[in-house]
Order: sequence, then structure tokens, then C-alpha cells
Amino acid sequence: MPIEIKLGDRIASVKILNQNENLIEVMVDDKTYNIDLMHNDEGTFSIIESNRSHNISLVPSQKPKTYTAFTLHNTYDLEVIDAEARYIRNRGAGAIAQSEKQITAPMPGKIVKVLVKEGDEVKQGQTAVILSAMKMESEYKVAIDGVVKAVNVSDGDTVESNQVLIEID
Amino acid sequence: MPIEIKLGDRIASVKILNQNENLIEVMVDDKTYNIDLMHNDEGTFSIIESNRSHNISLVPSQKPKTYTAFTLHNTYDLEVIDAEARYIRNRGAGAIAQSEKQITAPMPGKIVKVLVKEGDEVKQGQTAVILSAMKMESEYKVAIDGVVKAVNVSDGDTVESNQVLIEID
Amino acid sequence: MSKINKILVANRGEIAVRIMRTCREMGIATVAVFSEADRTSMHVRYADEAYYVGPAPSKDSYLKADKIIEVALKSKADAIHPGYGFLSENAAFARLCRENGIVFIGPTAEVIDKMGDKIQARKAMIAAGVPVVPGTTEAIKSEDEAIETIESIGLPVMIKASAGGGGKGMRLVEKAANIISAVRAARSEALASFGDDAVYIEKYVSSPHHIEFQVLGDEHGNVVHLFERECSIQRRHQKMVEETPSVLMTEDLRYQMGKHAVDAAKAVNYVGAGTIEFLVDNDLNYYFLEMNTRLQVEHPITERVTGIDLVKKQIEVAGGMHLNLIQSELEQKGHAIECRIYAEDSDNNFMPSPGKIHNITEPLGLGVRTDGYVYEGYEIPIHYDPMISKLIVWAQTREEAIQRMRRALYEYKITGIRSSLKFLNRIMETPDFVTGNYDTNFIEKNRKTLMAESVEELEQQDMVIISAYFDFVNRKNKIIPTKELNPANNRWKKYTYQKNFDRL
Amino acid sequence: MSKINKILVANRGEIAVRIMRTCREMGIATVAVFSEADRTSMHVRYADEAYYVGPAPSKDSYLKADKIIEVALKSKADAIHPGYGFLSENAAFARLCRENGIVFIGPTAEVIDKMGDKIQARKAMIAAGVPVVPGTTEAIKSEDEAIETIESIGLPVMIKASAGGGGKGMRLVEKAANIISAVRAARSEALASFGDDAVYIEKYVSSPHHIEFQVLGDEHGNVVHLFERECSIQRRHQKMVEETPSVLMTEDLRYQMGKHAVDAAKAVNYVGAGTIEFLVDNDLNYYFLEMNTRLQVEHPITERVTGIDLVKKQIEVAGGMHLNLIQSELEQKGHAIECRIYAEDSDNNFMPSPGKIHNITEPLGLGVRTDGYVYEGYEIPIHYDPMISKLIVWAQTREEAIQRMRRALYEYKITGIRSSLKFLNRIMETPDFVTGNYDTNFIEKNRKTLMAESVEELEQQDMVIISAYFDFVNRKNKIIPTKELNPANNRWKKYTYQKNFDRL
Repeated sequence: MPIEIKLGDRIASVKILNQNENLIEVMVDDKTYNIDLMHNDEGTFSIIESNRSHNISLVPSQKPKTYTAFTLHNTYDLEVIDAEARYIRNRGAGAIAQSEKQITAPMPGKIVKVLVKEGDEVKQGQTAVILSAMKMESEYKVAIDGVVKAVNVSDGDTVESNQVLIEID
Repeated sequence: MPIEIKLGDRIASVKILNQNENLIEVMVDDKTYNIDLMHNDEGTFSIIESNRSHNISLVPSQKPKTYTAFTLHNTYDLEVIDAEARYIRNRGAGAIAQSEKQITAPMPGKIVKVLVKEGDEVKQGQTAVILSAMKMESEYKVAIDGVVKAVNVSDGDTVESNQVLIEID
Repeated sequence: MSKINKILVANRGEIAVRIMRTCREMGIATVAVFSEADRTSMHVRYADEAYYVGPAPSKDSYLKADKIIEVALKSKADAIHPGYGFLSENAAFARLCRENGIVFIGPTAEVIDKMGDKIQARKAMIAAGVPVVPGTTEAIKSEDEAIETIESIGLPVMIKASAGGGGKGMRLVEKAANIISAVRAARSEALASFGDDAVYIEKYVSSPHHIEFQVLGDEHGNVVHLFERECSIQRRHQKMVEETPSVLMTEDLRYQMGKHAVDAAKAVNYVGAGTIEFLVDNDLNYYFLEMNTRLQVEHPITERVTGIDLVKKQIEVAGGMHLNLIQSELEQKGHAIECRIYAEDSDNNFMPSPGKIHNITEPLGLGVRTDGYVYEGYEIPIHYDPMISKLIVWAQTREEAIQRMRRALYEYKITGIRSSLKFLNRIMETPDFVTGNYDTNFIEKNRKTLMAESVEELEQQDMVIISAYFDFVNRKNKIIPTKELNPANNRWKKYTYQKNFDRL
Repeated sequence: MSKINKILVANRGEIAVRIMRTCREMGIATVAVFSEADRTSMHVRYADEAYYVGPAPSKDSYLKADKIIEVALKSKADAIHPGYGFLSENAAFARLCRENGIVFIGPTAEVIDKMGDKIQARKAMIAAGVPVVPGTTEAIKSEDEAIETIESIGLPVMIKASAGGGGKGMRLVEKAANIISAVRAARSEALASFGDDAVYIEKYVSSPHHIEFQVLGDEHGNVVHLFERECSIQRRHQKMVEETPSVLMTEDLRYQMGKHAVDAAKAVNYVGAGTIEFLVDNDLNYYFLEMNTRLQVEHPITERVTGIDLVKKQIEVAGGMHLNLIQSELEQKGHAIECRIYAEDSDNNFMPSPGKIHNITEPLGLGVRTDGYVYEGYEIPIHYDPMISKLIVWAQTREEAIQRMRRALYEYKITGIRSSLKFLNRIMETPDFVTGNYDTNFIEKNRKTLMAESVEELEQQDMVIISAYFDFVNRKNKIIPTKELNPANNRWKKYTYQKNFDRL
């Protein structure tokens, strides 16, 4: 069963060809690697490939099957696309613009001010909410023209990462 | 339900009197404490008692319900005696000398040499096995006069902590 | 002289822990205070005693002067160390300490007041003979006075609102022809913003260096300086990297600036640790900017080259002891650099990145010091400063120090949140930094290389993808995590190395 | 002169990582070798490349000279750094490197051979004018010669088997009347143990100080010393604590011993880093003991007071560079102490304590250096040395250094295994150590206080008991561990602080 993994814009197919415990022959797209892979359940990976030592740390995100990967110089967002995910993906192909209809918090923080209310007509670029985290305030703007369908937060609320704050219709 | 906890020679009875989340009124034997207790699942405890800050780290042992506790200056071996353990304890009261009939490895290591074999008559103080760990060899002696009932290891074996090496009858 | 046996540290984060370290070395008991967000913070666990002082927002906890005094009295603390930020430059708090018979580890309330007021501080410096940025000390009365003043100090100048702040009511004037229109524009903007049209004029120093001098004073009139710190690597006035010695400095300039720093401190009978900040232009003209009447974030680089524990000195002089330092015997040995690690995403407009620390590996070894407070599993609160740690290296030369910093940044791993580690490494590799040819415009000037996308080989990406694959498969099959490093999947058969792939 | 671009580190543990740190700073690529037990060791993960060399026992992996040479050739390493232990003082290996065109970072095979042979080394030192323990350089031929020799060097003396080792065939003679019987007894024991009854005689130095000098030499005939290290705190010849400067040292003595150390190194045309070990008695007589032709475990204290990276110097001189150090410009600044952290149970006869590291918190902050290699979840192998880390502190004075070491030991937490941390802290509190009044008998002399049972208040015990209670209850109710600090049990209702216990 090959599994697809999305890293940025790239979707790569991974397939195990052969394995003896930690010594693994694996194909990523059409490239084959012989690797020695050790890892622990906290997401620390040590891979030796052609005698090169790679260190990778994976942190699962709140969304299932997604990870943030930390390498020496980079941070990647990854998503595992298994059969189930593929099914959901295909079914939801028409709803790509969903993200434009929502304002979500990119980080945990505190709502300084909500500037719109349910039923308001809003224009693209209009500031809808101000969020504060670590002594820094950021303004969040509406991505499309429309009407405010729901305001899920109030001034002073503490919000989590990825929480939907405002919905536009 | 009070639970008894054995620390060295001491057996203390613990009972929760009152609790609001991390603020707890607890009785240890006949002393009552009002504490603020936070901990994580790796056994790190932070307790504030009468505004004194205590740090304790607990590591579960291989034997169930037993711990090693690390405080600033000390290391303690602890055992939780709940209803089940109490039952086993009471039932097994006659078999206290069990430990004298076995030679167990106090640490992981490698068997350098087994000096007795099944059926041998052995005398108290006689060396039965030599174990090596970290460049140091230690001799393990028989605690009672008797006959070797079982030899569970051979030269060169790697052994775990608490593994029974030799049994005497 | 008052013997200090117990100190309340009215702060949190790395600086609270750093202060408690020195207390512990001196055999002084420590009292922590904490807000609701900080119950499990390192400073609470490090201290001998800990007291809750209020809800998470600073104004309800760490800024509650009366509550903190109450804790100090109850815990019988002899003294309070305010750290930096929070109440450290709050004259009313210093006064409250004195009224309650508690030693405030810092200068007197009067000195804090005086140095906190820009106009007063400027006047005190002029009186002490310390160079200040040329300009008016009062608001200008007329447009003619503006022209006259500008003629005497020379262009370019900055016109600033007296009541100002945040860039409002400010105008840069580079040509004489624009003076009148700039004054008018500044005035009308000042009026609109602050309801007060008073403006004053200052010489504009373009692309200055931000160089500061550490001073120490005692109650007995002794003041020394502990040399400079070069703090020009800033992003939006937020310092990111500091070093000492400054590449810009000559023996002469250091002597002069150091003398002026000592004069400045002496002019106000300064007691404790303080910092005199200067602007230095490319012709090595320097001007007093302001005085910070507290410990600075970047004090460790001074500690490293001088060998002096600044917190220990603060505590000693606060207790009335003599400074016991002689200027001529002090020296800077080698080179020290500090990098500040912020919880922020440098790839995404430096967005703050609070969250939970998943894994942390601190750099160790020769010449490396880390002052931090976060630990694995710690959730960085959203209420406070994003600085989570400071990485300080020392080496015999600047070149070696940069190499060591790169090595330390390589070893420093923080996962679970985004941090400035990568950005700091880029700074260490930027030619302008390596040659020491930089000023406060460094980050703007080098934005392109600093913010460039990382190029990582396809192979490295593939290894990340393979890791995700195994983690996913593994999580499907297991429940209880452990920290043991496992082969990819325990169910697979066990062979020894030799029987399989030939490794050579 | 050969440019070194890639180094194979033929070692494991802290020293392998320590060497790779310097390589990284110098821009030199690193190659790790590992045994089956070390696949997930830090040195494998730290290196750029990693090669498997054999099963866990050292003789099958880290001591396999031919295998390691094979890896060096395959990976195109220019040089091999042997660290300490393993192949570091193996002349055959140094020769093998040379034959294969690989730079061995250390002295020549000839020098290793010469200094490794006690009799040869002793002769070389006598020729160079370096004081050695008075005695015979050859086996004595008769009992009369024994009496004659002992009369000339004075009592007490030690009679030692030429073929000896492990204390066999050794006799201490304190009275003239016992000479004959001691010689006979030593001879017969030597014959029984080694099949050779040859014995020689050496002056017995009672309760000596073990003081060593660091030397550095290059191919161009330059040799300097980097002052002394006091290494008298030993348990069964295992060093536990080292410091520099030595309290015993006077300016004169340091000058003399330093000069002799340099003479010793020059006598054998020494290239690289080496250590001359001396015995020093209470009257400050000193005698050459042996030379270690490699980096010492305790080298960091020298690095800290001199500011010199010894591994960097080793690599530079191995590549043929000039040393570029001038004796008169070298200085010891401040005071440094090293504590060795062993995985051993000091409460239980120092039994080795391998196992899995559960949690580790390293001390940080001003003046603290840690050189370790274990991490959380790491399983310490049973096959190698029990040393898991070295803690090095520096301060301006010895008193401050001891205070800092106590603070650092307070912060250092290693759980899962037993370690020597507590025992080291006891040493730091022992009056004989604090005053600096100690020799190699220190641990024996202070055994009672060092090994005393800890007295901890009942209240502290109760907190441990309460912790165990909650952990037990919690484990019964939960499955998935996290690192987040939780209230005692998540099921309990949530109130805010203020509504409950009054905290003040």
C-alpha cells in the first residue's frame, strides 16, 4: 500500500520495498533509498542514508495526519494522504475556497477587538478582528466581499491555534 | 480509600481530605498538608506547600506499583500498597526468605562466568556468578547453604536488572 | 549596610531564573512570585518559596506593586530584585520598597524618575559634559527659531512632537527648502494626534550604531564602566544580536566613551548596574541616547569578557558594600556574542509563535552559555514576551566566536514552536556581519539574503517524507509512547547488522 | 603541511561529540563510527557521516584498527582523532594510519611506544633532567644491592615486581629491619604471579598530590605548557574532581614544574597535546610519574582558564601548522573545577548503574559548561565506561567556583539511573576540599562524612509519598502520557485560584 505524503506543493508517493528491522529499502516517487532508520515515539528520527546522518524531528499537528517537521535548516508542514484522506479530498474538491470564507487564528492568542458583527456587509481587505499574542497585535482582514455569517469570539477571549473566529458568506 | 505507601522501612497512609483541582488537602499518617500539586505523566512533580517549592521526579520500576523517587538530595525506593498488594502481602507472609534463595542481577550487565551448576552443593558466601557492567566486574555470592536448583544463565549472556540468575534450594 | 539573606525576584522567565542562580551561589534564599499562567514555570520550580500573585495579564500580577510588597513582607524577604521590564524602572515601586523597609535592588526612585524623563535626562547629561544629539531641549517657539536652530546644528534634522511617540508628528528634513513645510506638517500632525502642537528639533543620525556602556556604582561614590556592547542588529528596535567588543571601537574612543558613561552615572549618584546607550555615527561621533536604570537583557556578554557576575555586584552594592573594582584593572578578554531566541516565525513576517515545547536540545561544550527557562512540555504563555532563551558564546577572537555561534545554533533544537534560530544562523553567515561592517540598518539592508527561501536538497526532503511515513504507520499501531529509540517497527524480524545490507 | 577537511573520530560518548564540536567550528566534516550498541548514540547523530564497525564489545568495534582504517579510506577522511581510551595510545594504530596516508591526530608511533614503556620513559626523563621517583631503573641483582639502594634513597620505599601490575608482588618497607623479608616476599609473590622474580625499588611517596601539566608541541620544535591540573580527588585511582590552579602551587613551583614538563616533551620531540603527570609530596618535592600521549578527560578546565581550544590546537599541529603560542603570553585566568558524573550508585558501593535516562536537566548560566552525550530516553550501554558527563565551572576565585559548582550540581537532574551527583556535592561541602587541604587520600580520610546517610526532613519524605500516591492514581486512570504539567487529576472540577485556598 503506497501512501502519499504532501510536503508544501509536492505530493510524494512512499513505498517500502524491503525491510529487515531498521534497515529499509524504500522508494520515494521513483527514487530508491537504502536507509537505516531509528526513531522514537516522540518523533525524533535518525536516518543514515549512504552513510550520511540525518536528524529529523516530527511534531504532530492538531489536525489528524498532519505534521510539522524540523530539519537542521527548515521547518515543513506535512500531510499524510491515506485512502481515507484521499476519499475526503476527492469528495470535497469543489469546496476549495472554504478557507477564504473563514478567518482563523494562526496562533494561540487573545482577542483584542472584534470589529464586525453578524449580518454586517464586509469588503475584501476590511479588518475584522485584532488578535494579540506575546505583546504584539495583529489585524486580520476579510479575504472576500460578503456578509458576516457568524462571529464566534468576543473581545477578551483566549483562542487556540486554527480556531475559526469569523465566518463570511 | 486510603492507600499505603512504603518508603524504606516506613509505611505511610495517604488520604485525600479535600480537593479543588490542583489545590489539595491531604493527610499523610496523622499530619495534614494543604498543597498545590502539579505534575506531568513523566513523573515530574512540583508541589508548593506552605509556599515552599518542592521538586520531585518519579520513575516507575519494572515491578508494578513501585517507584524510584529523586529529590534534590535523595533517591528513594517506593512501593504502593493498595488492596490487591495488601492481599498478596498477607498471603505471602511466610515466604520472606525467598530473596535469600535467589541470586538476582542488581543491574543490567553481562555474565562473565557462572561458577556453579545445577545440583551443586553450595555454602553461604561461595561465589556463584561473576557479572560485568561498565568495565567493572562484581562477584555474587550465595546467601545460604543449599543445593543449586536452577542456573538460568550462561557465560556471555546479557541480563536485565532484577533478572533471577541462580536459584538455591 | 544591610545583610541580604532572602530575595524576592519580582519577575519571570529567563531573567528570574538567572537571578536565582546567583542568589543560590551566594547562599541567599529565593522567593518567586507567579501569575496564574506561570504555575509550572521554571522560576517557580527553581525558587525556595513561591507565591501566587494574580491572573495571567501582567497588570494583574507582575505589575501589582502592592501585592508584591505584601508577599515580600510575608515571606520576610530583605530585598526585591526586579529584573528587567515589569517594575524594574518604576520609581513608585522603588519608593514603596523603601517605605516598607525592603531593599530595592536598583537605583533610587529619584534617579529612576530623572533618567526616565527624556528632557530631564538630556539636561543632566549636558550639565555633566556628556555629548547629546544636537538640538533643542525645549519646544521651539517659532518657525524662525526653527530655521536658526537648524542652521546651527546642520542638516539633516528630525522634527519631533514633544508629546510624541510611535512616529506620529515626526518629520525628517534633509534640505533647507523643506524646513518650514516640515515644521508645519509636524505641528499639525502633533496637534491632531496628541492635542498639542509643540515640536522640538534634533540632529538626525543616519544609520547609526547602537553602542551601550555598562556601568556599576556603589553608595560610596565609586563608579566604573565594564566596556561597551554593540547592539546594532535590530529588527523594529528589537535587539537580536549583541557583541562585545564592538568592531567599531578604537582604544581612544573606548576610553572617551567609557569616561563619559562614568561621568553620566556619577552626575546622578548612580548606585547599582545601569547602561548608558549611545548613538555612534560612521565618523565615530557619539551622542547620549538614554540610560537604562536596570540590568539589560544582553548583560551576559559583558559578564563573559570581564568575568564579573553582574547580578552578584548588584546584590552586593544594594546591601551597601563597596564595589571593589578598579577601572584600570578591568579588562575585556576575548570576544562574546549573544543571540536572542524568540518564539516567532521568521518565515512568516516574524509572527509570534506561542505553543508547547515538544523537544529541546541545548547546545553545550566549550565557550557556550545558555540562559533560558523553557523545558520540554512547557507551554509558552501568550501573555508575555516572546523571548525564550539567550545563547551566549565566547572565543578568543571574533572570528572564532562567530564559528562557535554557528556550531551552537546547529546544536540548538527547539521543536513544537517556530523560533528565530534559523534567522540568527543566517545573520551569522551574512558577509556584512562576518566582516563587522554593519549598523542599525543591517537587517533592512540584508533583507533579501536573510529572508531567502532555504534550498534543501531533494534527498533531505525525501528523508523528511520517509520519516512522516513511518511515524504515521507507527502511530496507527501503538498507544504508549516511550523515549526509547526503536527500529522502524517492532514487529519486523530481528537480524543483526552483519547479516543484512553490507554497510561498507 | 596537509589541509585537513574531514576527520574520522574513532571514539564514542562525550569525547566523540566534544571533538566533533570543534571540527564543526573549524568547518571540518566529521565521520562517526559506531558499534551495534551505539546506533542511536549522540555522536552518530551529531556527525555528518556514520559507519557501523562491529558488535558492542569494544574489542569487536572501537578497538578494530583495521576496520576503522577501512572506514577512513572509504569515507576519504584526511585524519583520525582517537579521543582518549580505545586506540588513543596504541602505537600500532598510529603506525597503520601513517602507512595508509591518514594523519593520526596525536604523537608519532615511536613516541607512544617510548612513553608507554615505564622503564624507557623513566630513562628518557632522567636524561632530560626531569626528576623521577628515586629508585632503580633496572631489577636489583641481590639483596645486598637492595639494602645499598634503600640506604641511598631513604625509607620508606616500595618494592615492585618488574613484570608486575595490580598490586601483586608489591611490598611497602618502612623500617630497615624489614628490608630483607620484604624483598624475599615480593620476589616469591612475583614469581608465583608472573613467573619472573625480578623486582625493583622506588621511593614511596605517601599521600601524594597528583598534579599534571598540559603540554602542546608542534612539528617545528615548539613546545609550551598550559599550566597544571590538580587531580588528587580520586577513588580507586579513578579521578572524580579536578581543578586548576592547584592550591598547592606557588609561582616558583609552577615555573619549575612547567619547565620540566616542557623539557620532558622536548626530550621526545613531542607533537600534539600531552600530559606530564607528577607526584608531589607535602614538602613540594615532585617526581615524574608518567606521560599520557593524548587528550585527557579533564582537559576542559585548562581550556577554561587559558581560553584555548585544545582540540583545535591538536588538529592544527597535526596538519603541520605552527603552534603560535608563546609561553610568556599564556596565563591562567580565574579558577576552574571539573566534576565527573558517573552512572554509579554512591550509596551502594559505587555499583555501576547502567539503564535508561528518564529525564535530564542540565545546569546552565554563567560560568557553567557541560560536556555530555546522554539524552532523555537514551539507554546507557553496559559495555563501556560509566562516565556520562563532565560538569565544568569557572569563576574569578576558587571560593566562587566552589559556590558555582554547588549551584550547578543543584540544577543537574538525571533520573532513571543512579549517578555520582550527590557524592560530588558532598565533596564540594567537605571542609578539607573547601580549604584546599587535600591529597590523594582525601576520599579515604573523609569517607565518614562523604558516605553519611542523608538526613531529609519528614516533610520532604511526605511530599515524595504524596507524589507517589498521585502518580499511582493517575496511571490507573490514563493511557497516553504527555509532557504538559497537569493539575493532579483532570477530572476534578476547575476553579480559579482566587476562589479557593487563600494563598497569602
